[in-house]
Amino acid sequence: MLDSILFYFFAGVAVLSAALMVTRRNAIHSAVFLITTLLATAGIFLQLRAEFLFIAQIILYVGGIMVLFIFVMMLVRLDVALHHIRFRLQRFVALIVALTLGGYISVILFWARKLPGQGLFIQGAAPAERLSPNSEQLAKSLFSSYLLPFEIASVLLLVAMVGAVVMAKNKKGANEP
Amino acid sequence: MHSILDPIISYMHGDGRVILPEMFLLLFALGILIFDFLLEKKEKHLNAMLALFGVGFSSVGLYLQVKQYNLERANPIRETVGLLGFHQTVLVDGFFIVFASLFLAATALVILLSVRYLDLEKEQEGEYYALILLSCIGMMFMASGIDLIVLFLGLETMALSFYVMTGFLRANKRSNEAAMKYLLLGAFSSGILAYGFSLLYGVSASTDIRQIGRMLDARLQYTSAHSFTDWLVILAFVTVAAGLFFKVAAVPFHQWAPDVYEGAPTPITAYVSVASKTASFALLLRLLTSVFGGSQATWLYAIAGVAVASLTWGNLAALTQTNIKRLLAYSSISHVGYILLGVVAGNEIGMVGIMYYLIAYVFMTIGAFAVVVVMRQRGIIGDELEDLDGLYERNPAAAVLLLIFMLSLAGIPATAGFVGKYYILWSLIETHHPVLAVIAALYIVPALYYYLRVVIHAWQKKPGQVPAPQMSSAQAIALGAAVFVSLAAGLYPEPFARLAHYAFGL
Amino acid sequence: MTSPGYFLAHLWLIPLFPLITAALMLLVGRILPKSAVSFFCVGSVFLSFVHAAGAVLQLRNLDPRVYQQILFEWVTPGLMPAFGGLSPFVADWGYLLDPLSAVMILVVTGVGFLIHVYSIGYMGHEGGYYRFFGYMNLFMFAMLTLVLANNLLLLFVGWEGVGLCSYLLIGFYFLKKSASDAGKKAFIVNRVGDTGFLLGIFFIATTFGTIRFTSHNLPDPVAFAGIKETLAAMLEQGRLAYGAPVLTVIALLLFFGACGKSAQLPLYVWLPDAMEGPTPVSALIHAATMVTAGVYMVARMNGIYQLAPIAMDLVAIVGTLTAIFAASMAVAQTDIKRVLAYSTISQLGYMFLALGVGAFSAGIFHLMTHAFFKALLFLGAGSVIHALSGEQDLRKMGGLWNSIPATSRPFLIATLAIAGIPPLAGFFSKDEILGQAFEHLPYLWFIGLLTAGLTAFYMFRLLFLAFFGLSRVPHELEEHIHESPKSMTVPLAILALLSIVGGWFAFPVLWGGESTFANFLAPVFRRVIPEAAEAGPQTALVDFLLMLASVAIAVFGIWLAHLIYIRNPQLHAKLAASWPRLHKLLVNKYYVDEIYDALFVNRIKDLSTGFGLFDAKVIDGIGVDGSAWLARVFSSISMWWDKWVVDGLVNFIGKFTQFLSTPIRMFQTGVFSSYAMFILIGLAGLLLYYGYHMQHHMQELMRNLR
Amino acid sequence: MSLISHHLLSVILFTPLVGALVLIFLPRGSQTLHRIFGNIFGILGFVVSIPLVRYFPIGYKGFTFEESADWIPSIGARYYLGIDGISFLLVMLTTLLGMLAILSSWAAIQNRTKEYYILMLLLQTGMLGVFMSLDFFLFYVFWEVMLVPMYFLIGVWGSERRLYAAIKFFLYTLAGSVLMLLGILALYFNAAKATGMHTFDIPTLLAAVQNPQYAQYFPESLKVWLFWGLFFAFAIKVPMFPFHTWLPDAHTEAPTAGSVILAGVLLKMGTYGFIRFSLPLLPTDPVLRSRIISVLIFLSLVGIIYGAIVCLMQKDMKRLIAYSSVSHLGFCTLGIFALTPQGLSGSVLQQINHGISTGALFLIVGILYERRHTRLISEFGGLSTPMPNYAAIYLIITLSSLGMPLLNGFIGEFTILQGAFVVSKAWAAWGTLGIVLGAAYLLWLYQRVMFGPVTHEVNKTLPDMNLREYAVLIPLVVLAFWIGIYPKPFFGYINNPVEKIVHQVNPTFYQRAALPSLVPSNSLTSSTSPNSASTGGK
Amino acid sequence: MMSPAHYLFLSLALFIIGCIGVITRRNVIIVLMSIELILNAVNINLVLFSRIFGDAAGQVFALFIIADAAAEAAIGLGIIIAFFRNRETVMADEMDLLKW
Repeated sequence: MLDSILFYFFAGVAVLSAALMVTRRNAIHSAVFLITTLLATAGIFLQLRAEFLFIAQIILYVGGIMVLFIFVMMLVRLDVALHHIRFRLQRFVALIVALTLGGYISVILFWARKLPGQGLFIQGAAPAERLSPNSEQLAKSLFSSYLLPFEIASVLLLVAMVGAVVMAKNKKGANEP
Repeated sequence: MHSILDPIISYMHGDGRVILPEMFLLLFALGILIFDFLLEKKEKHLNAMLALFGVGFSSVGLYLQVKQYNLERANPIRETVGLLGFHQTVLVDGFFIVFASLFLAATALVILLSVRYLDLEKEQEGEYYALILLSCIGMMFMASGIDLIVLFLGLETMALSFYVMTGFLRANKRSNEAAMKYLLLGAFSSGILAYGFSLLYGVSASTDIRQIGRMLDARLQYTSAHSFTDWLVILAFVTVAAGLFFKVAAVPFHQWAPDVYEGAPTPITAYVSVASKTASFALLLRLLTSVFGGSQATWLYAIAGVAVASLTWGNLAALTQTNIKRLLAYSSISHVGYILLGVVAGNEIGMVGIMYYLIAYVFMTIGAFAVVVVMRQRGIIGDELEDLDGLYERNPAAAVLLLIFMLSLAGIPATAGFVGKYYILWSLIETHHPVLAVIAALYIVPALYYYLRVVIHAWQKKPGQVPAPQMSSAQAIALGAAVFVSLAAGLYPEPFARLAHYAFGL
Repeated sequence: MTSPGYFLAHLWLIPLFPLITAALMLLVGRILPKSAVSFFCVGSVFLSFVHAAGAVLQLRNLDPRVYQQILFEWVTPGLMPAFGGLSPFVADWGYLLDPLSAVMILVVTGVGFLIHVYSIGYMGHEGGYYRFFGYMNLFMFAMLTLVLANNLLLLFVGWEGVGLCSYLLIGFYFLKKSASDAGKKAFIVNRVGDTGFLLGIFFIATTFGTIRFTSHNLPDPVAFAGIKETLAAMLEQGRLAYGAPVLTVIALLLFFGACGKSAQLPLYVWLPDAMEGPTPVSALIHAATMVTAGVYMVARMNGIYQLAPIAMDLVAIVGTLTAIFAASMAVAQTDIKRVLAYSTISQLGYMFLALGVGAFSAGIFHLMTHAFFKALLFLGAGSVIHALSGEQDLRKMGGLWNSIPATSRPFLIATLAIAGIPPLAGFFSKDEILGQAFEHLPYLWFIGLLTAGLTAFYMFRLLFLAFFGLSRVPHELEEHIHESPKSMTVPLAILALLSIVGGWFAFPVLWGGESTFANFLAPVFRRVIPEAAEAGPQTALVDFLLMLASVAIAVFGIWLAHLIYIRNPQLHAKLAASWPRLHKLLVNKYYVDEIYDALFVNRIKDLSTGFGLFDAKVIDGIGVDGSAWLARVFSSISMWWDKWVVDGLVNFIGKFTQFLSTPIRMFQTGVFSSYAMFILIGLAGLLLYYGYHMQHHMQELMRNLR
Repeated sequence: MSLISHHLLSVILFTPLVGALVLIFLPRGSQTLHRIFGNIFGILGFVVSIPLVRYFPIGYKGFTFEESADWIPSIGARYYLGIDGISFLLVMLTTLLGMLAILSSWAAIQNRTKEYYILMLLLQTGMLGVFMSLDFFLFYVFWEVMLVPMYFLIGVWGSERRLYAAIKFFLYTLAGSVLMLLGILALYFNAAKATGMHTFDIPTLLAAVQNPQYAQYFPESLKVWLFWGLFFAFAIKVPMFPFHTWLPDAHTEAPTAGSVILAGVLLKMGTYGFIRFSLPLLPTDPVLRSRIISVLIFLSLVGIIYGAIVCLMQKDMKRLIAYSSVSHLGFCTLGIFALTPQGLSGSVLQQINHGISTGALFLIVGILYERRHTRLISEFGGLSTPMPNYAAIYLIITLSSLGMPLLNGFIGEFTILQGAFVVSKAWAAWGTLGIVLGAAYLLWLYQRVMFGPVTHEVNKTLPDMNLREYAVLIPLVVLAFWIGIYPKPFFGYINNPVEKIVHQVNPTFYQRAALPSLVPSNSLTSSTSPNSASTGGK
Repeated sequence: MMSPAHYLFLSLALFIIGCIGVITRRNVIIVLMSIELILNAVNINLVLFSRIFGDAAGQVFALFIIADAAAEAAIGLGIIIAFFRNRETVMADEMDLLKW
């Protein structure tokens, strides 16, 4: 019961703020609603007993990524572009396409429920109490089975770092204030 | 005797051996990033040297892997799939080896092409070469990974590097715009792909693609026996396919390609069109063969549809292009159509054909772009068809090379492109897809038309008042290598055919 | 086998002499002096004549009088199905001398020699002297090949060869457009006939398995089968019978070919125009020899014709109709050579009438006599023209009887001969034809008789207009009227002699003659099947009456001509005025040329234009308007349709797809969100398709499971 | 020496290529040097083919001078050369015309001489390869490779609309050949299924198709598809009626030598392909076969007549000759698809003839073009006066082209029509109509160009032919006479291979021979013996 | 916990909303954020499955996806800055130099 209340709460917040995020005109507002969504998702993670991810989501996403976003928004003076949002035909079409797709996938998922195990491989989830401590399990997995991805991720982040530096660097002489 | 090297040596005999080439690349990438600080502005091209060394060492590493793999293959007692490592998340087999050699070759060629180009663009920086090497690492993991996570991270490493490299000419609006579009669309498609991966994990409880494949087969058996439609798997397939089709630029997921090709620095255009596409095909093939192999009959026509659409769209759109890079972008879309037709055939010859086609495609496309790179001079971008006018008078060697690459791209015999198409058509005939074969064959004709447009500009138009493009020696080497393979794989295809067979352990 | 003698053994030399000189003339003739040209060319023809005469003499010693000589195998393209299974198709290069070809080579070389001699004088002042003689000798070669050929294909070589020489010689004055037009017309009309001939050859080849006339004198008659023998064998086995359709078809096709060459209805139109050529050419080619090739060919194939009664009748009818038709046209012509040309056509019609009624030897006999007197007429006309410095219009002649006696006397003889006045050559041959016609098809005889009267009329009209009455020659020419040189008048004299005595080879039996000529030719024209009830020999009385009738009508014709053109010179104008339509019709030659132009020539030209447009517009599309598509206009739908409909394959690929590529470009808007939308649409599409397909797949699997 | 004699075909094949390579290294500037070297290798290309004449066994049915080496073992493609009587003649025609074409362009080509000669020589190699290959893959490679130099010859050295013509030529022919590629693949694949061996070996493949043992692998429907698959490539190359429109453009715009090669050799590749590949693929089922044959014959006949009629309206000499090629090649295909020994023999001979006559016609027009730089008929007239020798040679070639006996064209046309006649009288009848029209347009052309008074002042001083032009044309004239007068040696080369083909393709033709003759042999003998009563004794 | 379908629908909803954001928003920063939303949806899936299977792989994957999202954001924002510097805009429909 509590589960379902929690779920519906988090899910409701997540979906609602996501919807607001994509519809708000003001980019800062959007960012705030995204943060709300991410926090709600973190709640879902917690409910799914992924404590480590819950923390990671809050720290990394909300604390790191979103700050970056807002920082950039400040930098690029979004207010100039705020005014002329027109609802054009293309957007209308786009919306229809997306919603159709969503509806279609929903139907698919709905039908998938008829499958044994709701279309998933294993019937019920393991009871919560039998789960080992999440962080430990994650760490074990991360440093044994998924050691290589871990290493690749470091390369990925290196790329991101180098890339961000390259991109943000002012070209010498070109646009020097 | 114990020495400090012992752990390294033992590592190299264990997990280390399966990522040897990647390790070298990473080392040199880091080396470049550090070394870059030490260099004067005029010496920045030494970074390229270093990067080439990296590729060289990586090749040596690859060669060591080849030797080990061959040894294991030759072992009569134990059936082997290849060199496994890291808890069976990477697999070094013929498939990887051939793809990795293609990546390395493409990387080396692109580095060679870049030096003078970056000089002209005044963007000679170490990060560029580092990113090239890093993206190559990503590609290699896309070919060697047999774990969804490895594959995804490899893909992202490659993709992120490409976003940056596309926008490397920061002062250039086109470059900015291309990078922006590439990034947004790429990230979007990665999201879709990730969604698909998550579903794959969901339906099989594993991230090992071999395990996933087995699971899907079991599910297929089960669902067909009970006449269910396995919608989750379908959804997973569709999202994964959409993500990958985006990366290979198949219609209707292709639209980033022309814009990015046009906006990116030309060597990077070559790299994107060649390496990124090849790597994505490596991934696609891995997934389609080992994950979705069992349900081939169900997705066959979907892929065929995409392939035909790519052929049609690519060829038709290319007809009216006036920008060579855009033209080649559309042409590369049509090439994707051909390669996907090989996937449709899906038999041994089809696979060999894809491999051969990719080998040919890498070299002829890089060659074609290399000519465009050569056209870049101070004050002239050189990527419009008019810029080619009278190339034959201005630089006959470049014109001849351009001709050869264009013919090869069109698939005229005695060039590599023909043999590639030949294999694809063969596989289609063999798997009884005559209609597809006819479509594929007939599209050679409009394709030739637009390739000829390029040739006409270079050979049959009068030159304007533009200086003769000069080839740097690095570019000459790159062009030489490209033309060598484009011709050799057409005149004496045997070694290349062997290579293509080798990729599939044949 | 005993040696057949020098001349027979060297039969192949007969056509070779003129060939050599022809080649010599055409290669190096330009640098030779005229005397050398005359020497070589006339000499070679003379040599041929000598050899021909020798060969004929030696032939008389053979029994049977057939000599065949195969030089080499010529066309050997492999097997074909024919009589008795497969047989190799072989055309030899071989010569056959039998009585028929003997007559022909004598006529050809004899008359040919005389005309060559005449040409020395006639062409003496013309440019291209060497060329003229080269062509003439080439013609001699071709004509001799034609008559000596031992098979149909080689005959066809000669056939085409004479056609070519005719083309070249008609167009000898190539600066005149009418001349080159006439040459072309002759060649093409002949070609039309040749289609029939060629098809006839094919029929013969596939029916008999051979195109050789006879296997006489050949080592292995089975391997070297001949038409004659095979035909006999097939008759014997009952595989062919009298009136067999295939034989009729062959006969008709060959006759169609003959119509072309021998200027019969409906293909005679080229011959009058052919008079554009130099007069000796008209004499040699268009009177004496070439035009009779058709007669020769039909006679040569008499074995088949005898078995094809329908074809025979048709030959006779066409011949007769041509005879009267051409004669009627000759009445109104004012060009001296054209009158003679129509007369030639008419006389050829007689020959075909003879062939058609089965009187082959009569036909050949008329061929021979006609060669004499018609050559004479032409040469005489040439002499007149020479005398008048090129004037050919009868209305501008007259009163030349005494000014050029060496021409006018022989001309009179020839005119009498052609009119059929005994005892000149024409009388005997024509009388024999009419006699035979009366026996077989009396109504044709009647037409033939009318024609004889017409012939006498128009020939004497010609004679009167040219040589008698008041001179209408323009004054500036009058002074220049001169007799021709000896080289021209001597041949005239010889031919005049021949025109008189030529007929005596076949003195009518009635007159106690022996019909030497017919007997000589008899082995060639032997009946293939003995006629069941041979009509009893005509009574002498009938023969006599017939003879009388033809003489009478000839005399009547002469009288009429005299009445109209001498006694009452104004009469013909009145006559013309009282029947204006008829006159106009005749003057305009029944408008046949115009009708042909309207029916065929112009239609083919229209077709050509139409096809050209079809190529350009339909198959090839708007290649002409290539710049339009280069401009890449965003065309309206109608334009698009136009292009599409009229566009062919290449331009379809080139342009239509290029057009298609334009809307494609509309999708490449450069706007990011539309790209992203495309990704979603693609995703949805894949999903839709896949789901749909999967469902079917499942159903199928289930069906299979059950 | 023995090395050369064993690899004679390779030597012939690669001599031009070597020439091209040598030319690459010549300096760009000196045109005379290019011309000299180009001509040396052009002549050399012909000279090395002369030993073939000496050593080729006349009447040999199968392939000889075979050479074989592994090329792409993984797909079974080999470097496999060999010629039979048919390809022997075509090879000789190619080397001869190649030499003459190169010789003819001495003065005509003034720019980019080096590239010109390189491309001519490359083209030569490509064409020879097509006729020599006994490996389908190799064949296809040569078939397509040759398009490239031809494209440039038209596109760079052609006249005003060269680009259009060149692209049209390339695309048109490519469209056909890609379908052929599919046909080849299907054949290859099914033969591999049947024999268990992947090979492109042409004799093996074609034998497999016809082997009744493998009938299940080659059902009739497949043969039909294969046939049509290959058909387009050849039909476009020939070109047969609705596929002919590239030809007038290409011929007209190409430089003289290009037109000569196009008409003389390239078109023959189509007919050669028909003979070598299409015929064995004909289905054996009589209904299917007759359906195919009737379509092809119909197209051939339409081509004959259509081509001839269109000629009549042409204003451009080269265009006219180009259309005449459509007509003449119609005869060739008519002969081929009559499926009789005569038809085929005639067709092969007519291919040679057409190469000689039409090649010569293009050379002749080229001579005028070189002097006046126009090809419009109306620009000429009365040229017999300033150029008598030219007129003579032109006349001979015209006559040869319109089928005058004692010249080559007649022998071919006659034989073809005879062969067609055996099958259907109507075919031959329509074919003869083409002969009439042929005379019409060729003579009309000749008349308009050569006869009459000289209408244009410029034409009055046109020089007659020079020595080089004689050297180019005389061999063709001699050949025209030779084939016309003594074609037996040519038939000697052709007949037996043709017989072999007909045996394979149309065995019913020979079954007629196997039937007991309706005529007792003795009756024939007796009735025709010289001693029989009917004809009298000897 | 709830039935898996609930979570799947939740993730789907976020995914679709993300997609809508990508295709309808002109502001590239918001587009980038929408993409983050999509990745977030993926994470819900992964964590869900990980929970069901009692297996850490899904969570590991999710972790890497967060890392990837961070990397993408970093580079994306870098490119946005570079773009803005040249063009003074971050509107997607003003990226129209490259078309056709």
